[in-house]
Amino acid sequence: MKFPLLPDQASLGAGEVDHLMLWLMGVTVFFLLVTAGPILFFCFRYRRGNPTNRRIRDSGGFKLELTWTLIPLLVSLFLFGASAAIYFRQRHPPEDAMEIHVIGKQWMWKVQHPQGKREINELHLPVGVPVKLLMTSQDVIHSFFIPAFRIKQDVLPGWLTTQWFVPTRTGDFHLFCAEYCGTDHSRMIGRVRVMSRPDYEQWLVTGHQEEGPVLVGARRFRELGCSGCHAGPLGNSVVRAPDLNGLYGSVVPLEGGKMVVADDRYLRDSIMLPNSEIVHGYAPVMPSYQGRLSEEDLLAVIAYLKSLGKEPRQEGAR
Amino acid sequence: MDDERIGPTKNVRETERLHSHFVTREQQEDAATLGMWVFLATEVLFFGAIFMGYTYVRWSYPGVVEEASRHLEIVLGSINTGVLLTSSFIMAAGVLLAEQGRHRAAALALAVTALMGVVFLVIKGTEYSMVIGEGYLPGFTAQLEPVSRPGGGYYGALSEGGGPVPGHEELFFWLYFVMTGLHALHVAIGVILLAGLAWLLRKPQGISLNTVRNTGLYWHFVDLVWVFLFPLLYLAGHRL
Amino acid sequence: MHPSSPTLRTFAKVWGALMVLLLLTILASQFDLGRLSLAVALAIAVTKAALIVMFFMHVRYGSREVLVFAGAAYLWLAILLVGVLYDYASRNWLPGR
Amino acid sequence: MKATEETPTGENNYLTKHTLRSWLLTTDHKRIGVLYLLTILVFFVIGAFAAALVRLDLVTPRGDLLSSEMYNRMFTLHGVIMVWFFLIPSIPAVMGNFVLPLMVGARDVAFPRLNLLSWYLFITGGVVALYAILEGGVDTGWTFYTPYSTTYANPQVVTMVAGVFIAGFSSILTGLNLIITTHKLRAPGLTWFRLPLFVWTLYATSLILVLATPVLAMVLFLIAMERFWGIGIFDPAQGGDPVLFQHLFWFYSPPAVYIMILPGMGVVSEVITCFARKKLFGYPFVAGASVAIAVFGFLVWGHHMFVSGQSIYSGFMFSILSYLVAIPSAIKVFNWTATLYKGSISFDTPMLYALGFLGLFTAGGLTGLVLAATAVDVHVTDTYFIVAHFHYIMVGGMVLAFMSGLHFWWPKITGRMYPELMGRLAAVVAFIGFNLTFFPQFVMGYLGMPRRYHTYPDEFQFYHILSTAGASILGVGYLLPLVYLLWSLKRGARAPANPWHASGLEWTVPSPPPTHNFERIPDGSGKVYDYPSPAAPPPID
Ligand code: HEA
Ligand code: HEA
Ligand code: HEC
Ligand code: CUA
Ligand SMILES: [Cu+2]
Repeated sequence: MKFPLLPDQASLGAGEVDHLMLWLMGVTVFFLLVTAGPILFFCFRYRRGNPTNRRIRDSGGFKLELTWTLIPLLVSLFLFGASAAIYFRQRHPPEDAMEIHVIGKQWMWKVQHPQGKREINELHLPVGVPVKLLMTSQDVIHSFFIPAFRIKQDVLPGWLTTQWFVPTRTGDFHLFCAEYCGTDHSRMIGRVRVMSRPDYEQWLVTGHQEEGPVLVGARRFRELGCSGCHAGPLGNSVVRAPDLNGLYGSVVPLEGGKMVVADDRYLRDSIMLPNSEIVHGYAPVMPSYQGRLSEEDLLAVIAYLKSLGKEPRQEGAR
Repeated sequence: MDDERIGPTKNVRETERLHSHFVTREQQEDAATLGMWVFLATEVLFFGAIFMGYTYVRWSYPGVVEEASRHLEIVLGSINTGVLLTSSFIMAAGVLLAEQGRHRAAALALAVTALMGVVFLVIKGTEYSMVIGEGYLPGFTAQLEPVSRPGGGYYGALSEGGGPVPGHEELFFWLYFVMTGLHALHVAIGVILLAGLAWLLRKPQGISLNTVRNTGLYWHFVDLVWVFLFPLLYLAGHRL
Repeated sequence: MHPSSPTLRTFAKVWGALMVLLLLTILASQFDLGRLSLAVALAIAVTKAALIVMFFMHVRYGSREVLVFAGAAYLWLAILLVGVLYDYASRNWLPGR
Repeated sequence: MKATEETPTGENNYLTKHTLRSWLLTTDHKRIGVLYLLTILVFFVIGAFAAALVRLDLVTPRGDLLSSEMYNRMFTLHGVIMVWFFLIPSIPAVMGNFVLPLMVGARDVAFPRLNLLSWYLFITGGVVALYAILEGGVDTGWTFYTPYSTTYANPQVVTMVAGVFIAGFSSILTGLNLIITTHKLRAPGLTWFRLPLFVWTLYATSLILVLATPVLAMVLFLIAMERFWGIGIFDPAQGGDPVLFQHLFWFYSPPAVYIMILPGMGVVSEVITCFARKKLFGYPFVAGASVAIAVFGFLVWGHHMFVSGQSIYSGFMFSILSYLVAIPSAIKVFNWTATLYKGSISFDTPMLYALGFLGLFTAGGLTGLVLAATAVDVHVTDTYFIVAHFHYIMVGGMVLAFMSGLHFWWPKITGRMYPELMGRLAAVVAFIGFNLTFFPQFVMGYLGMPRRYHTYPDEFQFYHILSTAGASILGVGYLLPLVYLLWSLKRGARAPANPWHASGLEWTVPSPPPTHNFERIPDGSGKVYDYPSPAAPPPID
């Protein structure tokens, strides 16, 4: 029977987390020693019947109190700072990360790669490439957890959440669903297979081929009538709707004075809940697409919107 | 000095029964009053949680709330606010009268307060039926039994099932019904309490003064909740 | 028992003030003051509430303990509202959550 | 606080009347305490039975004992029962009810009838919750996360939620009673800073009970509304927000976990001072820390939501606040340690449990610091690391404190002594079994073993087997007291009024206390923890 002590370390961030964990363990052991040590010693030394000096000098109680308030306080602040810095990095994907779509449903993970390749309960990754997961759920809350990468993020219905990592080692690792989601929660597991880059390219072109999400998104954009209003700067549309070119990542002024960054969440909400954030200077006439767009299509449309302005505009969008 | 406080416990004087575990009447009354306040503190947080729900909806869909709010019966709502505020005044007066020993006048004040509570409830009921009549009772187009939604996911299933159109006005109307409904329940309880007290107060020593006071506190609290409900629900969107 | 006791006249004045405030809030709500609308509505509601608590509920005449418990309830409510709103407000601060 | 003339036991104590009616209609705080004791023990047995099934099932990676549905219902049952029907009422409703009025020199709690009502609500809530099990069981976990609980789980969720809702009101009433009793019924001369620490911690606990439980009540109510009518406030499909549910639930729950530790801290303060024969070191600091924990406990809820989709800035805020709430706990631990210094320490059963509490609470609390570190929590959240963290505090801390208090006040409650040797043996067995059960869970949690998993990859089996082995030892550690305490009811030696030579007003009355506690309301102006200098030898029995 195996009894591993530490999990595999297979991503860029994993080392950092383990390092912090080491510090935390140090603090834990240290404080356990400074409490348990004296307790055991006093219990022995001052056990009843043991003749020993018990006379107490009236010594500085207040100073003592101050010491054991301040030291933990400082230690705490240090731990907070160290962890917050890592947390911040964990939550901010680099701009150039490869984007993989993940949809959770009871009880499986559906994955689509940018080139269109799909898989279920498996995640093939090229080693050394920053990867960002764009995730949503079709039913309840799940959580995408790869212990070897030390990452986890809840996946919510009606939300887009993201997480990112850079795999550093080839091999097979566990993929777990970490948020309780019903009967087969414990079977919503899978395998992460990190491969060398050539192997990954090879794997992408084997088996069943599909269109990439950007292409699908472009088609949906037309079919759903988005292009009727959002016709681009040169378009000749009846309704005045904002130009979506280069929208992703820009700062959008909203009606009411708020400014928001057009991130994944913003794009999603703009389509599903157009009423919640109105772009300044436009009428709230955009219909909600809730109920008309499946999770997959939604992710595809968003992928398409993000491609606008990055690449030369696709003809299909017209 | 201590001996005065420790006196024999069976010595029950006047109308108010001194329970055996209290030493003085004042102690007993203070305990009851403070108890009432602590209870009201729990009520604040009970309602507070649903005010949080309201805050979420207003924060996320300000336009929706404004729009939906226009469909409530602002006139009835305003009248009801007046009724409740006035009843609170009469209640306060009733307590004052009871303190001065004018038990009949106090009984009358309490009865009027209860009556105004009833008026409030009647108006509320009218308002409900009007709002429902206009078709704003949400949800009943939706399924009562939760169904699992195979395959389609959240968005897919909704369009197929032909369920409610998600414009989020629903959220507002739900909040309206749940918040005012819970409030109305509190009013109803208050009415019953007040009516009972008014009845007992007919007799000079029918009920202890402190009970009247504490019931008054409860009534004012119910009023207080409404003071916030009214502008948040009814006045969110009535603009010229 | 208590230092100063309320009188019917004070209560009547308070009632008058409440009625005025009620009219005021209805009136104010009819104008679009932008984001100020909510602030005004809430300010008036808080004033009304304060009048009721202080006078009708005798907090002005009562003990400090009562004031503490009444205050605590609202403080705790504020903690809840602020904590959650902080989350909602800060979600858009930077791309990605 | 000199002992009043000791009236002979036997004739006229609170246990004298035997009719069922006299128990079911009692308003005596002592009897209600005993009623609570009996009921929470029943619930503990049910919760422990579920734990035993969970542990046995996890021996094999495939989960051969139970089906997945069954497993999920079992851990939900275990969590719900243990939290709301055992641990929360454990010390406050049993010992709080029994001891607190005695400690403050009162004849009863402020509102005895409400107190009885609270017990009936508790029973009703419990029966409703158990009915939910019979009806088919609930499998949401004790956290009832939406939209699973509102849309996908089976309809018994509503029944279960109703049970917890009702029990919540019983908690509120208990809290209210204890607060008012402490404010208004203290004996003359008994100022706040002369109160035993147990009273302080119960006061802090009650504050939380009263201010946090109503939020839970409303959340549960909204779940039911969502179930019945789909009001949608937590449902993203209708524009609601599932994370709002988490905010509201956790607004209640972290304060609630302090409900589940503060009373334990109080018991331990009483026991340590008594068996070290010293006054508590840094009394005002420990008292203040109790209230600080209660207040700060309300500011940390987001630390359960670091990966939930909450904004990272919220994450930062809740992380630092979680660190701040640890400081008062640290103050307490250090003051207890300092209390032992130059004491005259004896190792009776309550003291053994209290020492166990010190170690295990500290260990569990320190792992809480690991969880408060956002970056690490991302990895360990929803794994067995969490399970280990909270069992260290709740079982290693609070349950041991409960046992400590139970043994400490057993003579007062029943008028009988328990067999000391058996007591010490059980304490040691429980300590060993406990560590064997839950320490391996830390390791497997960091390895990535997710919680609420019915089946798991083979590499975790070794740790699961260790844990189950530990649980059987721990089980023995619980069964032993059950047996010898029952035995002592009939056969135990008669207890004197103050078997431990402890200070405190509750020891000035006979064991078991007379119905009205005090002949005359005692004088409370004596010093708290007024033990004779530890340098002097203790009085002999
Ligand atoms: C009685 C119950 C109890 C108590 C007292 C605590 C106390 C603490 N808890 Fe725990 N906790 C739970 C019960 C409890 N917890 C439960 C049930 C869950 C899981 C819920 C679920 O998901 O089902 C949980 C989960 C939980 C999480 C979320 C994990 C996750 O799901 O991702 C976090 C994160 O911050 C946390 C932190 C803390 C901290 C910082 C303390 C602190 O208060 C601890 C303070 C104590 C000490 C620190 C030890 C003594 C101090 C010293 C010896 C001095 C040294 C100190 C310093 C350097 C500061 N707890
Ligand atoms: C509040 C108090 C409390 C208490 C006292 C306990 C006590 C115990 N708990 Fe519990 N536990 C929780 C609160 C508590 N727990 C909560 C809140 C959860 C989260 C639920 C959720 O996820 O929703 C949880 C979850 C939980 C899990 C995780 C389940 C999962 O995530 O899949 C496990 C697994 O080991 C566990 C084990 C135990 C054990 C072994 C004990 C032991 O202390 C019990 C010891 C008793 C016995 C073992 C029974 C008596 C003995 C016998 C009958 C002898 C024979 C026994 C054997 C052969 C094993 N608990
Ligand atoms: C009836 C016309 C109409 C249609 C059809 C329409 N939109 Fe819009 N859209 C608008 C208007 C007007 C706005 C600006 C007001 C607002 O924010 O709601 C807008 C705003 C947006 C924004 C935010 C733009 C910014 O600058 O911040 C996005 C993204 C968007 N739409 C995407 C889509 C997509 C994707 C579709 C199709 C699935 C779609 N729209 C269909 C009219 C439309
Ligand atoms: Cu999906 Cu758990
Ligand atoms: Cu917590």
